[in-house]
Amino acid sequence: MASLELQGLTKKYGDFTAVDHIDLAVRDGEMVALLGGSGCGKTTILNMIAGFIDQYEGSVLVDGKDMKHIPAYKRKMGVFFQNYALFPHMNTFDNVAFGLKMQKLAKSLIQEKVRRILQLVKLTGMEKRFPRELSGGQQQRVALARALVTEPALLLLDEPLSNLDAKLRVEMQIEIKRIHRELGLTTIIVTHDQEEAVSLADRVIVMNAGRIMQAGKPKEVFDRPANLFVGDFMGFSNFIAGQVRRVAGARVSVACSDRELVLDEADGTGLAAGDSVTLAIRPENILPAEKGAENALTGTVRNVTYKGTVTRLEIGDVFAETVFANIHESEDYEIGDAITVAFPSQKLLLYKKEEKRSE
Amino acid sequence: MASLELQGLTKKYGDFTAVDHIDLAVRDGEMVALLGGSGCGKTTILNMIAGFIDQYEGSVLVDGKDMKHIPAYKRKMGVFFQNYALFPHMNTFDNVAFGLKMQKLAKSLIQEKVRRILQLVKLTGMEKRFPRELSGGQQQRVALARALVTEPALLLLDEPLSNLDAKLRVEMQIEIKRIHRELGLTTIIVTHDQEEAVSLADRVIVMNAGRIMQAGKPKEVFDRPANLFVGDFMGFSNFIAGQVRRVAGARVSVACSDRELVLDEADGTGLAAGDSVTLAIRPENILPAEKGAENALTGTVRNVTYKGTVTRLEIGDVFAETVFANIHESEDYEIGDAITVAFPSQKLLLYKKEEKRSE
Amino acid sequence: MSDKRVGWFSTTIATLVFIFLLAPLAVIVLASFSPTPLVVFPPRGFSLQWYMNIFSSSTNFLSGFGNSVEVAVIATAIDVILGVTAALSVSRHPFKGKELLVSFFTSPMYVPSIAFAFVLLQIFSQIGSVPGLVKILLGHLVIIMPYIVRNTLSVLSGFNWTLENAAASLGASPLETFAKVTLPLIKPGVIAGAMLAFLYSFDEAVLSSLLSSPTFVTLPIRIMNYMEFSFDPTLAAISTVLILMSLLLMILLEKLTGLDMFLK
Amino acid sequence: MMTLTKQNKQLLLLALPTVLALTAFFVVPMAYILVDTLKADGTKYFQKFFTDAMYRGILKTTVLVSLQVTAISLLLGYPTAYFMARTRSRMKNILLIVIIFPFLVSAVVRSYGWMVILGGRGLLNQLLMATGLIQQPLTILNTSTAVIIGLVHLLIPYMILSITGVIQNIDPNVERAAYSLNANPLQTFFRVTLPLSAPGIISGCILVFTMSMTSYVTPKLLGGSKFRMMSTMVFQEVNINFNWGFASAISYILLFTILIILLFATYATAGANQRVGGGKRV
Amino acid sequence: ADKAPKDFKGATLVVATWGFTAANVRELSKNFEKTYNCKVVVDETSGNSDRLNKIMAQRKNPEIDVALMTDIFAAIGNKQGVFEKINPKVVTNLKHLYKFAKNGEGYGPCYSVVRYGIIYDAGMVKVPPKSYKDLFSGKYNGQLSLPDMASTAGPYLLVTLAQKAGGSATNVEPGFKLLKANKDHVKQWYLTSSEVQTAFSTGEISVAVFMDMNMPTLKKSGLNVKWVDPKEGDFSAAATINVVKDCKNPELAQLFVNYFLSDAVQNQVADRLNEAPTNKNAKMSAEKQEYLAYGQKAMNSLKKFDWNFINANKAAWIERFQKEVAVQK
Ligand SMILES: Nc1ncnc2c1ncn2[C@@H]1O[C@H](COP(=O)(O)OP(=O)(O)OP(=O)(O)O)[C@@H](O)[C@H]1O
Ligand SMILES: Nc1ncnc2c1ncn2[C@@H]1O[C@H](COP(=O)(O)OP(=O)(O)OP(=O)(O)O)[C@@H](O)[C@H]1O
Ligand SMILES: NCCCCNCCCN
Ligand SMILES: [Mg+2]
Ligand SMILES: [Mg+2]
Repeated sequence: MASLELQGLTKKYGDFTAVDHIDLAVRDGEMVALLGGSGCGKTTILNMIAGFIDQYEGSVLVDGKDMKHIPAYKRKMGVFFQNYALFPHMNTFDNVAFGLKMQKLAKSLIQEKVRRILQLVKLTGMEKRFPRELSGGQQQRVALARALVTEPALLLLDEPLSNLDAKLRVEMQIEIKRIHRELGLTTIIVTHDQEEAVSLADRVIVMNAGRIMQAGKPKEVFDRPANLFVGDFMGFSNFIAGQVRRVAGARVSVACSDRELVLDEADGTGLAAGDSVTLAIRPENILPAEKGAENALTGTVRNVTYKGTVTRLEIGDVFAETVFANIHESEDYEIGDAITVAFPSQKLLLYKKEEKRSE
Repeated sequence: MASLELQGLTKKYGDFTAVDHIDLAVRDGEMVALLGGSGCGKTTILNMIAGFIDQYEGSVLVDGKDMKHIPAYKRKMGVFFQNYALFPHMNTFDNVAFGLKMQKLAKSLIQEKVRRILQLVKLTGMEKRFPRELSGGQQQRVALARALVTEPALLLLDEPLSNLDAKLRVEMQIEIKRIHRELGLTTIIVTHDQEEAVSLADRVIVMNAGRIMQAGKPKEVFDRPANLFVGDFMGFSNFIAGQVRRVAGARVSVACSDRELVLDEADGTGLAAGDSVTLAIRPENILPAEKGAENALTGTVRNVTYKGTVTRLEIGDVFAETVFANIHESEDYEIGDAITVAFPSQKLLLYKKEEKRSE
Repeated sequence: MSDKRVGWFSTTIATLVFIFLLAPLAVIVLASFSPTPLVVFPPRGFSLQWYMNIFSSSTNFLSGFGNSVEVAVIATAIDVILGVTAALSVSRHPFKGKELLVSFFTSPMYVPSIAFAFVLLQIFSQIGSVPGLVKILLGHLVIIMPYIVRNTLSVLSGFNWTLENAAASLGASPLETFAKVTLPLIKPGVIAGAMLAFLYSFDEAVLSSLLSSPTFVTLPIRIMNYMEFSFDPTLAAISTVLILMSLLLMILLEKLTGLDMFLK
Repeated sequence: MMTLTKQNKQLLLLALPTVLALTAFFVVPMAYILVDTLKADGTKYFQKFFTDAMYRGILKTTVLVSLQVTAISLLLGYPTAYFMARTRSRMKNILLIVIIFPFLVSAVVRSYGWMVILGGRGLLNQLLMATGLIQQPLTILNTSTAVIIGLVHLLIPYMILSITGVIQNIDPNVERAAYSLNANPLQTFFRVTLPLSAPGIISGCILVFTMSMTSYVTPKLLGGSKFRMMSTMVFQEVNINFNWGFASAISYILLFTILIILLFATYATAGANQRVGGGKRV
Repeated sequence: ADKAPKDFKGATLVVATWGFTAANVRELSKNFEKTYNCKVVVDETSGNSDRLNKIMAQRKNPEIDVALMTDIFAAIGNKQGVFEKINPKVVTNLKHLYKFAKNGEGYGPCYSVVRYGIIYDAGMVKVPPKSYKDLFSGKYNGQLSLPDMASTAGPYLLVTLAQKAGGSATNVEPGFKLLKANKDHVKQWYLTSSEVQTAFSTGEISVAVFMDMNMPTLKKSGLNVKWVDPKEGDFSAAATINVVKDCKNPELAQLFVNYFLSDAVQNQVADRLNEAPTNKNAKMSAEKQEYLAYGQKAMNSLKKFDWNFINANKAAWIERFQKEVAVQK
């Protein structure tokens, strides 16, 4: 129903560049997740797409048409605002029905649609409440219902589920996904929840300081971050400095603090023995192992944090860097214990030295 | 520095009871996490503790003293508001410095304290920005800094990290934890993030519809939910109806849809063969297994969702109920595949039939 | 005056309204330079004689001006306190009888000044000798109250009361909360009300003329007296001077404070 | 509506000095004289007023003119206030001063300005005849039209200032939300902006209406002797006929008329005022 | 008169007058202050009615000692008992006044007088009116400005017209008929003199029944205005000087009245106040004589009215006037 293209989109506030030459094409019916640190420009991008900011550089094209002179109300985009922006003088029903009334739908149809969407966001019975009489999460769901109920061709959602508990959140994710699929709505969703991003979106965009760092399929971005910044952001909390020992096609071995790790499926192109590299691995990919297994190394437990489904261990004496491992086993670890963990060779990522990691 | 006790705390809005006879004692220096569905009354409880709601039943005691007639400003509680409540006419610095100025601290000291806390929440350089010039997450951090900087004996945090990305969120969690420990602040934190709750808090309170459903150590609540509601809320997404076959101390075997599961460490007291029960297990505790292993059953993959570190499988043909499993292996599953999964006997929880699960 | 943010409709109406507001004033400014005592349009020549008249001791405009400023400043200062506290007291929580109380605070507006002036005149006459300043001041205190209450109420209606909670949680006493949080945010309404009240008092003639004493006369009375007989452009000259003075004052204030005090 | 809570009562204490001041300096004197009037003349003058078609007609004229003045001030004042609240024009401060300019000019002098403009050979007629729009000069001065023009000029600043502050406080995202839901600027205005500015509108209308009801100088000077409003009659009884009793009676009739109309208006707009506010983020 | 004047050291005499005359009254009082070693404070309470209302309201605590006031208003005050009778033993200058200036009942006398007549703009009017009756000849329709019944001169005009049309001072019915018949021809019923001045200057009107004292202002503005003494005679509005009953300085007040009627002060009335003095000995410049009443003959031709009759009927006349003549538009 609608494709979207951003060309060199840029927004400056005085000297400060909030959004910096964003190029992005969103296919009709695609769901794109926008990820990025706080203040990296996500909301600003949505505001420009929706037509709320009129001074910017570059262009926003919908179905190939430049939106520059199309006012917001003619763009027919559904927007969920990060701060909800509920109409304070309208109750839940009227807030949600607003867009439908603008479409001049029949009263009975409006009532039916509102009833259904409120059921979906689990707010049945709250129709008469005003925003100030609702809890934070309830307000958020009213705003979500309001944005979804009109089934806009282009949907912009700015952290729509941030104030919901895990269970409700998953339920809402499923509903958003279902609506998206059934109606083929082109959707951009801003979220700080990576799991949400990868499970909802067809494509994930990771931003930093106004720029796109990586855009790709969820699995790609999640498993193969294009650079150290994205890796760090996507939860590769372990970064280990090393030097290439041997390159044999996709199999590379790297010396890290006088130990050696072997990588499978690494991109060996342009790598030579002696190159300085950084290896990255997720804490949840480090597994307890038997001594002598591939990439199994022994260290000392420095700290143990219970985190529900996993236990987070800080392990020293492996490399110069502390290793963080999220262990699933219910076995009890204690500080000072010796522990052997494996760094699965397919889970290790390799980055050449010059790439920077920090923001 | 401050202990807190709630006795029969109740808040009604007309006919609707938002908070329903809450009894809770928070020890000096304890950090308690308040968990519960959207609209269950968390914010309302904090508002009563802080002294913002003056019509309520029951009492709030701080260090044994009834707060009924103590106005909010004399209670010296640090509050983080779910909707931030930043002062729109003050820039970041002035927002954060407000509490310190009220304490009449020396100017240089105020500057130093603000500088340090802003560094901590990573907002150095934003001192002069007004709230409307900050992104959602930045606003949230200003509000957090404002609540923390005065080092109040009692700290009430209402979803302080909901708008931050995963990485920043963990960093902030660590800072909150550190400040809490170093200063021994008694803290109540509302969060919808279970991992946050269990990794931060000394105790977790799970609420529903204004009441406390379970209060206990994180591990307790997370691993041994007191009832089906808490289990469901804490992520035990699989509920399997069954009938007790045999009880042998802590070892119970249960028939579920013509298959049989064995439980270790179950509380067999009062159970007899033939009793109707419900078994619960987390998706992440269901593991791919060899046929013939204990509690290993074979079914068909119905749906596969990539969720980053795990892959969520919907498995049919095991019980009448669909089984959800979060599988860690990177192996690829496809819809229609046959799959054998084990239900580890120590990870299965058993609930007697009469307990209700839904809200 | 064009601004994309606003739209042509409001811009056009606003432009027309400003022309409408200024038109009679422009006439008055022009008239003040008329060479003849009765102004003819278009004026035949140019003269500053009426401006000299303002300062002549026989018209006594200067002392009247001083007295007017004195009354208006004191009355406005007291009423800002009384009016804002009154508005605050009824705004935060809804309660039965709120509208009634608001009507009470604004009731002096519902009575013609002459009627109230007369009532006061009779009362004061029974009390005995009360200084003119006090009589006029008390009268003005009452009649300008509604403007401050009304304007404060309307900004308070959109006030986010959570902010007061936030301030309280940070240890700000009610007074500090008011001074540092509430007041700065409702300032536009308070200033608007205070401005209207001040100007109302400054311009009030009916009540003042009945309550004035031989030794205390305000500018509007002097103007009225002057006008009773001669309608020469001296009054136009005074008006022009007042307009100019306020313009300078505002520009000065803006330069000094660096921000627009009314419109944030 | 809630019953008074403790906090509420404490807050109400804040109003005590105001209540006392108004009671002492306004209510008590007014009531005292009312009682005096009733004691001296009974309801004689009230009866006179209501049995005489001329006086009833004047009351009707007063109400009608005030309603027209209020409506025009609102229709012109609202867009102006909107402009003031939303423009980033550098002239904003100047415009603000312009709005309060008229107050610096005594109502009498201002009326003089209007006489020059609206007179039979006034500037307006000269302009219209020069442009050929009219052949015969229009009679505007000494008609209700002139009075309405003068009163709007006098009172529209109250409307503008009352509304501007309220519009400024509306969260811009709320209007954006309406746009995103396909509401055109007009719909957004009528369904979102306007209802949210209701407190300012109500306040402005009350100010303008009551001031118009009690106005004296403008109707006298621009309406001439064939145009009379309630205050004209009060002045006449006080200053020409020295009939204080009748003057009081007319004043109280005016006061009660205003109160009744306001009561009615308050009832009609109760919802609008209450719904607004609260629950919003910075 | 031979005795040395009494010393009133420390006394403050409050004299209430029109705002626009305040400066001149202050000026005129200088010698009085010197003579009696007292202070004269001038209270400028704009109109007659404001002054009278103030005095009536302050019966119990008079703030004012001496009040200057138009005759017809003073008559109300006399009737209401707020003024003291004049003591002829102190106010010896009474004897120099024209007869009409003395109050029959012994209340405050007139110290000056202004005439109402017809003023027209010769630039606009070809054939000037000669009498009040001429005003309604049809030639001046739409250009007329007449006093409203609620103004000081309104009832005078009514009575004058009534007498001309077959009525009398006590039968005003014919006057009302005449006004009613011509109501649509009158452009302006004025209440204050400034309205007339403005209307002249904007060309709204060209003929008015107006006061002589306004001539200089109109002339100075370049208007070619002319004065007509109507055939029916001029009617006058005289200014009286009154002592407030139970005032704080009764003795000094009487002395002030006497002082105000003295030749020395009366000689200055025409120049300072632009009104005609009522002391027979008073001199007047030729320039003033052009439009102010001067000399026995002029003074005798001034029409007299029965103020008490007018005052008793004024309210009813106003009401009738508003219902039948200046009908609400
Ligand atoms: N003024 C009010 N009138 C009626 N009901 C109210 C009012 N304020 C809150 N409620 C209701 O009280 C309940 C508790 O609200 P509260 O804000 O405490 O929830 P919460 O647990 O903080 O939820 P969330 O996680 O969504 O923020 C909600 O169901 C809400 O709808
Ligand atoms: N009016 C303004 N003036 C100056 N800087 C601004 C203004 N508005 C936004 N910014 C800055 O622009 C940057 C981008 O803001 P934006 O709201 O798009 O961030 P975001 O990616 O949505 O962040 P978050 O996840 O915290 O909501 C931020 O650093 C913010 O501080
Ligand atoms: N300067 C504004 C004049 C407004 C008119 N009067 C209202 C009467 C109040 N009692
Ligand atoms: Mg954002
Ligand atoms: Mg909440």
